[in-house]
Amino acid sequence: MRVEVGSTLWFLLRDRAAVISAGFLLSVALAAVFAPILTPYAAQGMGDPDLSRKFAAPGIEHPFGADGLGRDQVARLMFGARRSLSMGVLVVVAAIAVGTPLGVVAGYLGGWVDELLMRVTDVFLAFPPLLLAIAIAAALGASYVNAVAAIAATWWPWYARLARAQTLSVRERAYIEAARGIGVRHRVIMRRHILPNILTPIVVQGTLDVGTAILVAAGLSFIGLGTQAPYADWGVMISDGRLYFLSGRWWLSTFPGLAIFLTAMAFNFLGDGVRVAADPRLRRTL
Amino acid sequence: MTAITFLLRRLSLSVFVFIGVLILTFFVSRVIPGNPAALYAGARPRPEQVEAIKVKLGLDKPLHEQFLVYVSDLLDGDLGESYHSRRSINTDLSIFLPATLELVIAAVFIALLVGIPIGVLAGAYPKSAFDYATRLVAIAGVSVPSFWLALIAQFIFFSSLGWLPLGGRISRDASLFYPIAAQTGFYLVDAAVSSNWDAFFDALHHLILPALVLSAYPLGVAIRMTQASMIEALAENYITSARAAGLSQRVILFKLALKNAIMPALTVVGLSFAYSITGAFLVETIFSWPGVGKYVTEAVLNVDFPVIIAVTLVVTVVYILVNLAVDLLQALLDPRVRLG
Amino acid sequence: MTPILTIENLQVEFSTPFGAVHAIRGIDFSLARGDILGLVGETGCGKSVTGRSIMRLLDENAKVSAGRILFDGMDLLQLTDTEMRRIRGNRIAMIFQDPATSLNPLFTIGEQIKDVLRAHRGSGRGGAKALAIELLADVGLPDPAQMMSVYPHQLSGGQQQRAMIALSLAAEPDVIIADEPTTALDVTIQAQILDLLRRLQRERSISVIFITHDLGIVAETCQQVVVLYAGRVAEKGAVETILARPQHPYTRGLLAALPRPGSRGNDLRVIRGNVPSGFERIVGCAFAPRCDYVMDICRAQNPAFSVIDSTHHSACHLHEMPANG
Amino acid sequence: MKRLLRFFLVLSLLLTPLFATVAQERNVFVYAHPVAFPNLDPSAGNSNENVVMGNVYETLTFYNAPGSDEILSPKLAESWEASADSTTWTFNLRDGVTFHDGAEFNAAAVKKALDRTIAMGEGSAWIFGMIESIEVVDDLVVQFNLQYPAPLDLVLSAGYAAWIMSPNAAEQDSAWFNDGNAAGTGPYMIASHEPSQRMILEANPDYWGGWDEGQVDTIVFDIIEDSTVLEQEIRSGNADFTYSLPFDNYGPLAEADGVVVDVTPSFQNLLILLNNVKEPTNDRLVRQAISYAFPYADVVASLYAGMGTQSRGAIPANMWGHGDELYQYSHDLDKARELLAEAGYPDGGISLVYTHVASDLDEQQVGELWRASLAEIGVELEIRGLAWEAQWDLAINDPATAQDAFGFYWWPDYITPNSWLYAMFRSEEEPFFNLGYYANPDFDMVIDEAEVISGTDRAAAEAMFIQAQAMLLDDAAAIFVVDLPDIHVIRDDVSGYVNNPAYPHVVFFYDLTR
Repeated sequence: MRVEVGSTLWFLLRDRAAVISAGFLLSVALAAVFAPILTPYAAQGMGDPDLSRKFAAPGIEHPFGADGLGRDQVARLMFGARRSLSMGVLVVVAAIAVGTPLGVVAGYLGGWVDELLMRVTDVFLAFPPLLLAIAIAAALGASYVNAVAAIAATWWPWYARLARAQTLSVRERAYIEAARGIGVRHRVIMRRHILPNILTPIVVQGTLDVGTAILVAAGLSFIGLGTQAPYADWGVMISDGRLYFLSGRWWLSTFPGLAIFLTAMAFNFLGDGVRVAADPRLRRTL
Repeated sequence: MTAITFLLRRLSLSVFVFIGVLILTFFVSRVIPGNPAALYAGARPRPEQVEAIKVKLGLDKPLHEQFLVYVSDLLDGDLGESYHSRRSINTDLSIFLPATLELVIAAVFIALLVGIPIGVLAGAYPKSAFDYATRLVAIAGVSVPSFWLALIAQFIFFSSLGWLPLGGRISRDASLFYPIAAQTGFYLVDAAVSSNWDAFFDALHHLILPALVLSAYPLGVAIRMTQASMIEALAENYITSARAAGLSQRVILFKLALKNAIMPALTVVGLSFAYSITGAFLVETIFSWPGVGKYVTEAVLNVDFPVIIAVTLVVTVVYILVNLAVDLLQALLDPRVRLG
Repeated sequence: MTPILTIENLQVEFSTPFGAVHAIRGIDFSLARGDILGLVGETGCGKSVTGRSIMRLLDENAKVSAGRILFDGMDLLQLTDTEMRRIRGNRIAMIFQDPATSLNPLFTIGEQIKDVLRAHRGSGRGGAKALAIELLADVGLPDPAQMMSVYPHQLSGGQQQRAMIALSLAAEPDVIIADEPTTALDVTIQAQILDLLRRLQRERSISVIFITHDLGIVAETCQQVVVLYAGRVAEKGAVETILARPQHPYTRGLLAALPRPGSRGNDLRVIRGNVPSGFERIVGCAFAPRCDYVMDICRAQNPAFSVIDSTHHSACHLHEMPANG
Repeated sequence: MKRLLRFFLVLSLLLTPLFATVAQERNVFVYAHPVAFPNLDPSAGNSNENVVMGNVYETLTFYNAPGSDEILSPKLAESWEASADSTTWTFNLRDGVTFHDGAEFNAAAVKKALDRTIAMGEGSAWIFGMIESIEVVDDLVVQFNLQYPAPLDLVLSAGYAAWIMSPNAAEQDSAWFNDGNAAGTGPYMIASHEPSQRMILEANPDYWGGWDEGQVDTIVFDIIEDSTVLEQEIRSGNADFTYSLPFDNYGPLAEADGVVVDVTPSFQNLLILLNNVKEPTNDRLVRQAISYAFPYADVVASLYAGMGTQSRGAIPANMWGHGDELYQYSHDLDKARELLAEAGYPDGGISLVYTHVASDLDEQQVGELWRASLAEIGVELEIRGLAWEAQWDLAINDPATAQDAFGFYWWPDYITPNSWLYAMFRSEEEPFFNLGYYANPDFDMVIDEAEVISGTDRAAAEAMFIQAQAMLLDDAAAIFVVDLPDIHVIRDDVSGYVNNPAYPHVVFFYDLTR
């Protein structure tokens, strides 16, 4: 399934929800990148307290209020976006980077290599997803990087499966048979001929997965296995605010939760759009 | 393929998966930094106590020996004891697992009860306003962080409206004055079979909010899957022939098409069941729901690895069984798959 | 005697992302009571669309842009959905090409027949069952009582089509539209099914529209025939006249392509050239580009019907030529 | 079946009001308890199950709440005396006391109970390390022979390990107790136990102290780990007592109707052990500098909502061994810079690691405030949340790879200054809780001597313990952050409640009326 980028883009642009979502994600990403310029409270975004503003309610100065150490929540959200967004993306990228080569090898070589790799993915897929991530994150120690590694460790088998299935479908094509016939080495065939041909569905799946990855990462952070103080991601912010949520300080958890919710939704709409636009059979449902 | 060979093949694969999960969990949990003997010894142990416990628990032995001991205990059906509470994990799980399953089953049940009809209608009327609204709901369902939704739900239904309790599985009054005689550990079932209706409604009252929150994800999945398979089913020739025979829209959608559409949707139930168990891990903590999720979350914070391993194994078994059940159900629903 | 079904100037369009497709560009014909009318033409000529237009079972992106379909004094196109539902299966039933996919794989034959009976007869349980068994016997299925609890995949192709026919007969309709009912079947089975259809049509005095691409079947089965080309009627009339004296060059082409008796004929594309696509705006006669007798007028003006005799009409400019009178 | 069902439905509806009246006759007190009871074995438990122990079992002596004339008062022992060298202690036991299982309380029972605890050697049993033997002198007289002088009366008042259980129960293993069985002499008995969820205690009608009108007779412990739920329970009146809410929520809560927020000093404090071995905190000047860079006032005022007090030395105020005159570090960045420069770091340029218990937001925020302050003198602080055992493991494995600063709560097993000083600061071959690797022979000598005389000359011992703390402050061995308050929330229609920090978060329900 090799798809022209141009026509995919054309169909994608017809999906209004996907376009709005892309716009939203772009602005969140820009806010994250340019946070130091965009907010007057950059230092607070990085963790510096201002106890005089402790638990300031939402108002003109702090539209989303301030947290228990008096830090502006808008700034915290912008700096938190750096971590939350990048965690979601990195998880998917790492999972693809690990899963795809394994899947290609399994699908291309077949035999016992295939059998072994597929049984290993069976094992990983039998875990309830968050549980394994929790165990791994606990084993590695709580940190941003380890959280990414832990989630990616639970995610790669999906891509291995997908890559394997795609490899099986292109393996028998004439040009690959031909390449094999003239003695091109397996590694070269896999890298030069198979990989480029199976990338589209993997990228589509990846777009669909980022939203879920952000949710899982937020879950890990929520139970304290993600980003560490003084930095915060959105999951940490919900967790910190929860203690005060029903005691009148509703703004602490509400806004970071909304941020996760809207971002995950945007990724899902975008992923959905990409999936439909890249698949000629689905396009008519547009 | 007959039922027996089908089952045998699936079971042997499951056994392999189980062994893999066991090995993986065991070794991952043993590299967790921390000092399990110190944990077992309780608050602020003395060095000699820690040493004694290390020997008692066999933690001084090489890892592969520890593993063999664990496996032989496991074959006896013994999941070991918690290093934190020192309680038998079998006993703990006999309380916590039914609590989680009750919650997850309720959530998946709600998701299917609501999601399937919505998915059917959205699939029947593509590009209608209802279809678009449904897409929004479905995507919202799979995008909302469950732990955040739980907070918002508490804020609305407990703090603001006061309709539903904040957390717990049963009220204090119920457990004091009309306690449920534990049989299955599923409070609704236990209360119903003993005709303890006060306790039944009390338990139900406590179940609603966490179950609703937890149902968001499987609801989104159920809607999307049902919708997709409805669209596929409605394009089939037999639907055209049913229309040509003048059958009503209701019969066509909810009897003929649904039965065909439900099977792909059912496979996803297995998956969303697993996701819901995962979701329960976070939601249970917020609703003080005494289930496996809360149990394992605490175990992780305490590095209580016998509990971590046991929960992982048990939940994996539940997961495997659910998937097996879904496969069997599919086979039963589809006359084309012959069972024996 | 008034025809039971009359189609007047029916036009159907499909909307696609690439523009409108004209599937039917205005056709007229009528079905007499008790007749079997063959609707023939190549793939894409609009014969199936005509059948579905009558049942109002067109896809969502299709719309009837003009015309009337008169049935028993009503214009079917004007009925509400509920009224139309009471017509379908009950007054006009349909048999499809592929019985394997047209029967619901997850329900027993009995259940599917009972669904139809319930929809139109509201019969009590016992009554419905007895009626259904009777129907299954009537369509020649062996051991009809046991057939009730059988799933479609357990039947052979011919049995499936018999079940399908039983289903369509369940509510005792006045008209049956049979859309290539034998195409997917073996030749021997094909003959059996045709016999069955003819017998049932006679016994129950049902009017049938028989959609097919096979003039051989038309010859054996039908009394009337309508030849469609590119969404228009090329020629229509009594079967014996048209087969004996085809007037339209297209019909002649079709007949020439007809295989000898005994061999299986489903490849009609021996006429050179291609059927015009639905996207094209057709000026003049649609068949002109492929016609051996094409004249200048054919490319400019759509021919009107010439009355060959009271039962025989043909749309061709040739008939207007005195020399060819 | 259906009729049967309906019959039960009607029956249960009819009975509901009946149950309600029963409920009114009982005097129920609900303790919304923030943690589960880890180990209900009275010999082994040394954690939050103490609230159950303290009401089901009793000790020989009782440590009075601060403000009493005497430190100790009699409980199961009516009187006691020590030999002149305080190595032999004789306790005269209360007469006419029976255990819940009907067994008689006597000297043999005391010996059997404490022998069990010592033999098991779990939990806090090490506090009996000085006991050589226990002798039954008489039916109601028991004598303890010690290996070395020790304040055994204090030891036997401990809130852990010092409970006396019935001789029958003493033959059971821990599992038996953890299944919810118990047999003590206390005013309450365990009526039901759903682990990690709920425990119900009922009055022991035969309690030796007797019963009066208005005393609470039914105790419900609801285990609620979530502070939000705890807060709502006490607010709504669903619960009568709780603690462990976020400090910032007590202020608004105190204004709610029907609720009293009871704030008293505790015997628990928070300190940050500094690594005395590893660069750069092995330099006393650096340790002093970062001690001056700690925002004490902000931490106390903001994180503890003004309810705690900055520590003065290691021993909390209100406890014996606390020195009112000891030096107190203050937040003084100029001085900190000066000291850093003197140590050879004029522009800072130091990176340190601070570890805390991952789930403890207070400890985390202590780190965050400290980090911001340290940043101003050029010191970078990494804050790392870990499980407690992981944090501890990191510290004891190798001082060279250990954290530089270790957030640590401490409370005494029995009430002696040496609980802090010996455990956290005495030099050891293999440190166990001396997680900052502090090693000072002078300090060791002083506290060892003080310990020996603390059984006989408590005043002299106290002076020496204070002197030892002065050494710690001079060496800046640790940052003594805050003496924590005990904050308990109780419904205002309950009277008789007094917090006793010697038994943390234990409510002696027998004293309550309503």
